[in-house]
Amino acid sequence: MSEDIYREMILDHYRNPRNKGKIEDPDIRINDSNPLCGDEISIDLKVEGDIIKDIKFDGRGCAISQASASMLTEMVSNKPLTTIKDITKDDVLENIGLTNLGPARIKCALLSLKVLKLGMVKYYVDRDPSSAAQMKDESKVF
Amino acid sequence: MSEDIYREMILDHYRNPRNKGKIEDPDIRINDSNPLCGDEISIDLKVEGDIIKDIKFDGRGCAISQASASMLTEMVSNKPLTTIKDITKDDVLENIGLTNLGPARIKCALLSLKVLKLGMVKYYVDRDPSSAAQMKDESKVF
Amino acid sequence: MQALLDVRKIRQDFPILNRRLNDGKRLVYLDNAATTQKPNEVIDAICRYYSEYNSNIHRAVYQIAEEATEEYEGARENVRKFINAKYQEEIIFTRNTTESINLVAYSWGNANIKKGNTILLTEYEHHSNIVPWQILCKSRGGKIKYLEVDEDGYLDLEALEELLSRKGDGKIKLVSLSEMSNVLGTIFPAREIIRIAHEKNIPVVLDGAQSVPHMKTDVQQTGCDFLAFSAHKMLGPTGVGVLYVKKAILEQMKPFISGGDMIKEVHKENTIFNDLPYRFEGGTPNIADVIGFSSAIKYLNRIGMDNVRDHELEMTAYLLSRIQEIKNIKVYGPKIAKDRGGLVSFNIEGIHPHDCATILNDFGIAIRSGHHCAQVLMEKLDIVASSRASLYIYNTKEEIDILIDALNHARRIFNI
Amino acid sequence: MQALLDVRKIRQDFPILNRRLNDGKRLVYLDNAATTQKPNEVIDAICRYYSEYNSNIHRAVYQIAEEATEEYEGARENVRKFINAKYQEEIIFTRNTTESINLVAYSWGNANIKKGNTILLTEYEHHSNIVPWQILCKSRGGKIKYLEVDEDGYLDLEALEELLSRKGDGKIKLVSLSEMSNVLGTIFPAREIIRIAHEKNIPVVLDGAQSVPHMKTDVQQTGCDFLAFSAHKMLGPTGVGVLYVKKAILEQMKPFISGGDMIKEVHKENTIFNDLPYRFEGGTPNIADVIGFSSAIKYLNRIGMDNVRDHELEMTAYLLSRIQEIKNIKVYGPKIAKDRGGLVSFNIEGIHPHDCATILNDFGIAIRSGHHCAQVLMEKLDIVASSRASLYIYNTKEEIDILIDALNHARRIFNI
Ligand SMILES: Cc1ncc(COP(=O)(O)O)c(C=O)c1O
Ligand SMILES: Cc1ncc(COP(=O)(O)O)c(C=O)c1O
Repeated sequence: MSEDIYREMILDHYRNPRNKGKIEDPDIRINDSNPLCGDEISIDLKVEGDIIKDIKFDGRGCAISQASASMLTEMVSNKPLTTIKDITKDDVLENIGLTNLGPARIKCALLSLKVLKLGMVKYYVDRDPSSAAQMKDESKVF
Repeated sequence: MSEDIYREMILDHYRNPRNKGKIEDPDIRINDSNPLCGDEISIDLKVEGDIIKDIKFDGRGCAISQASASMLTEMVSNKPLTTIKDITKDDVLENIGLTNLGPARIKCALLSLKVLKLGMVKYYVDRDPSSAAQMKDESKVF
Repeated sequence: MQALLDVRKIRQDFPILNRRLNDGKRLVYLDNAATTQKPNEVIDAICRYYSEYNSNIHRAVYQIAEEATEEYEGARENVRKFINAKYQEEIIFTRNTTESINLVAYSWGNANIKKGNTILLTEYEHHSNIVPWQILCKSRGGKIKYLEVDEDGYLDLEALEELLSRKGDGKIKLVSLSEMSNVLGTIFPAREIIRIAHEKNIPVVLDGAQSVPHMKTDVQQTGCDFLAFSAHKMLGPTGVGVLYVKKAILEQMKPFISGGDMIKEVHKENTIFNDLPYRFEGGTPNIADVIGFSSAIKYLNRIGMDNVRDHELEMTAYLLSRIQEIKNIKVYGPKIAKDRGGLVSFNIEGIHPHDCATILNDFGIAIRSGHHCAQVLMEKLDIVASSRASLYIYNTKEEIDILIDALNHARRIFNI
Repeated sequence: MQALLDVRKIRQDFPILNRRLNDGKRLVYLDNAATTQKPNEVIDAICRYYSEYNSNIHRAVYQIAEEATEEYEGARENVRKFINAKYQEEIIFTRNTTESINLVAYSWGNANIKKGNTILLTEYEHHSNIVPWQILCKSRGGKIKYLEVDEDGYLDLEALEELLSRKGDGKIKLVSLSEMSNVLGTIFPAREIIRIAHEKNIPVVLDGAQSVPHMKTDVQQTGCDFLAFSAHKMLGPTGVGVLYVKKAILEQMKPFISGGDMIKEVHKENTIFNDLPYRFEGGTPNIADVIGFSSAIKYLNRIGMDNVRDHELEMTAYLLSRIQEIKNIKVYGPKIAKDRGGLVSFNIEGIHPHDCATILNDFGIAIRSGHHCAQVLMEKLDIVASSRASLYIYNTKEEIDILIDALNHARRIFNI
């Protein structure tokens, strides 16, 4: 039921997103959209010695995608960049407390994770193009 | 039942087709094929003062298409070219005694009529290109 | 006034309308612009084909193949009559509206669009009537212009006339537009637009995906050169579309999908193509669904397309007036019901349409939310997405009431 | 030896096999290479979709749309497993084999075939694997070469090797061939042919229309770059085909049919296409029939493709031996049953195959007569047409006996 989805926490992150905006001169800037609805998320990252020093997201979207992006930025802030590799789709869904979304809405919840993983891959491949093949599947979320 | 179709008359025309072959230097030469089976019929005509003086058909095909072509040539031989206009699909089917063919086999029976009508149209249009629009639908058989 | 349609009786023909959803709610299906539901007789026609005379058509002489061929070609005749085309040969079966438009773009477009030519679309077109032209123009060096749509969802016919009069480099070679917008709901004056275009000898493609299912269509009256539409949006099965092309144009067109069934003779070096319309139907067609579509057309004929239109008009007027009761709602498209087909797109400020649809789903309501494959229009409206409720012959005022209640519930959840 | 298939039980699953024809005769369906019959569970899957969860997929968030999306994408996974493809993204749904091959010709062909390039086909190809290449070559200035097939219906692999080794002007850029001939019945050594081609870095299109329904397919083992086949030839509905493309190649390919559902973002001037495989599925797909096809695959999996093959082998051996009892008969293709799929083409001297089929129809027998969309092969065999009996899982020796009796009856009618 939608009352379970649109709990106060989700609505709070939706109305008052954390880490929303742009970083000037970011180390990574990446974006993707959800072809289902046209929603877009872009993520900027500032990385220092492999640690995510700053992260901001931007974009328009539904409560689920915006709240999920907001919570995800909190989750990885000040963590090593490589943690992104290990974040699974279930981690994100549990973190936002939405473990029984239908297949369509799941894509909303996971768009930010997809973008974040794409960003990480891009970061490593830019620095070491020979790693492209090996990194290829790292951005898979679903 | 096929016994009704493959009566002696049909088999006779199939085995001993009348007017089979080519005319040297014909006034009309025309051919078409049945996309259903790839069978082909070509018809040559010699016309004198609007009278069909000689007619021959050629081609490979099933008993029905060959017998029908054979009988059709007999039907129009020494008749005015314009009679072709008036021959209907039912005329041909009655003439060969096959009034209850299925839609697929009907095309076999009518291929020669279609070719003959195409030939007549071509004859008139060659002589008077301005008649093309008016003759357009004259070659319709089914 | 007498009831226009016996909706209660009609609803009994649609088995899905008895469906109970997960939580026991009855389905309130308001996504008819995406695809409509199917009556029993359409489903039965498909079953009957597979159970009694399934076989490949055109090329076989045995009994069930002749039966199948007759039904398949009978469907073509039914479609011809339904849109009042002059010749059966003008009716080509495709997969959907999208493939129909692609056929025009590949076959007619590649032969006629040259470097510098312009194709005129409108800002409200569905992606299926944009992307094929973008691809064509990219490969041929052509350009696309978009006729603007105003605040209230109307086109400016004077601007159209001016555009179509341009000579030289900016000359328009083709107009392609939808007769009814799948977002704004506007019904556009196809006949008038085509008259203007034909005065300048410019052919017109009509995307009838939204109009053909909902109102009487007469291609000889509107005079369109091409008309594309989908069976699945008019009670028919998925997998069948139609492309109508005026015979004189079709005769000049090269094949698109090539292979079996569309040839007369194949030789190693060359091929002689089959007569119209077979030349444009390569490979084994979607026989069962074309036959199913024929049943859908019979069903609509029995109801009468004018009655379909009248029923939708009544429902749309009701929906329009009720939805405007809702606070902070923005409704797109014409304010006047009679300028619209049976759909209404809207946004409630502060609720993303996706969230709106999720909440409505709790009420058993199926509506669409998203960009409706019309992102060019979304950009123009400066929104990412909208919600859309779209109606058909089986929808009732009670269902509209359920929708309104649910929208108010959504407002409460979001505290708006 | 134990019976391979419980054919009696299988026959009960096919409602059409109970059909009584006009004169009360039971249907003897021997035209399976054209299209196969459908078991109840395939028909039911289609009905269930329309009666319970019909809706447009991918883009909606309400319950029945999610159900439909799940079933549709589940079908893709079933197809992937059935042909042992590595990735789901490699599976594209089309209308039929013909459209699948056209997709390759338009998308891959236009980007890769240049003036002077040669495409290698064989003499036994179906028109669907000839005409698209002719059209491509005509527009791009390419050439077609036909690998010869010998008297007994085999290819010469040494000649192939020689052809593929040619450099410079005659260089072969693509090989496209059918894994099983729909006229000769020959099963060709796809794996070996592909190995030879890949040694020279030449990609191979496999037309699997006849092979995939009748034997185990493993695209990773054969290594084909493209594989095309049709649902309707393997118990599935009409209107669904598959194109498998190796991911590395597919990633480079441009869209073919464009419009809704295959895009990520559309702007006035440009479009960003969707991820694989959606990029290649424009417009509303044939949802119901893809779901029906999924049921067909489940049915075949339950029987086991090796058992399908074994049953057909047994039937083919019987058919081959019995048909050769008939006087003045000419049988085409391999003499050895195990080199064949389950079909036999033949001509009785003095009886045109069309007349033969008409007479057989009196016995309730459905066979095909004609050029079988293989006129290049017909020219090679120096015939206009042939008759063809083709088998599937529900055919029995008794039916073959009825066929033989009927053929002898035809001989009597024609006095031969
Ligand atoms: C070898 C072969 N290729 C292609 C086709 C074409 O299949 P479809 O008509 O389903 O496109 C067929 C079947 O007719 C075939 O036998
Ligand atoms: C106006 C319009 N054009 C084209 C289409 C595409 O139809 P289909 O997906 O059946 O090809 C649609 C439906 O989505 C539409 O509303």
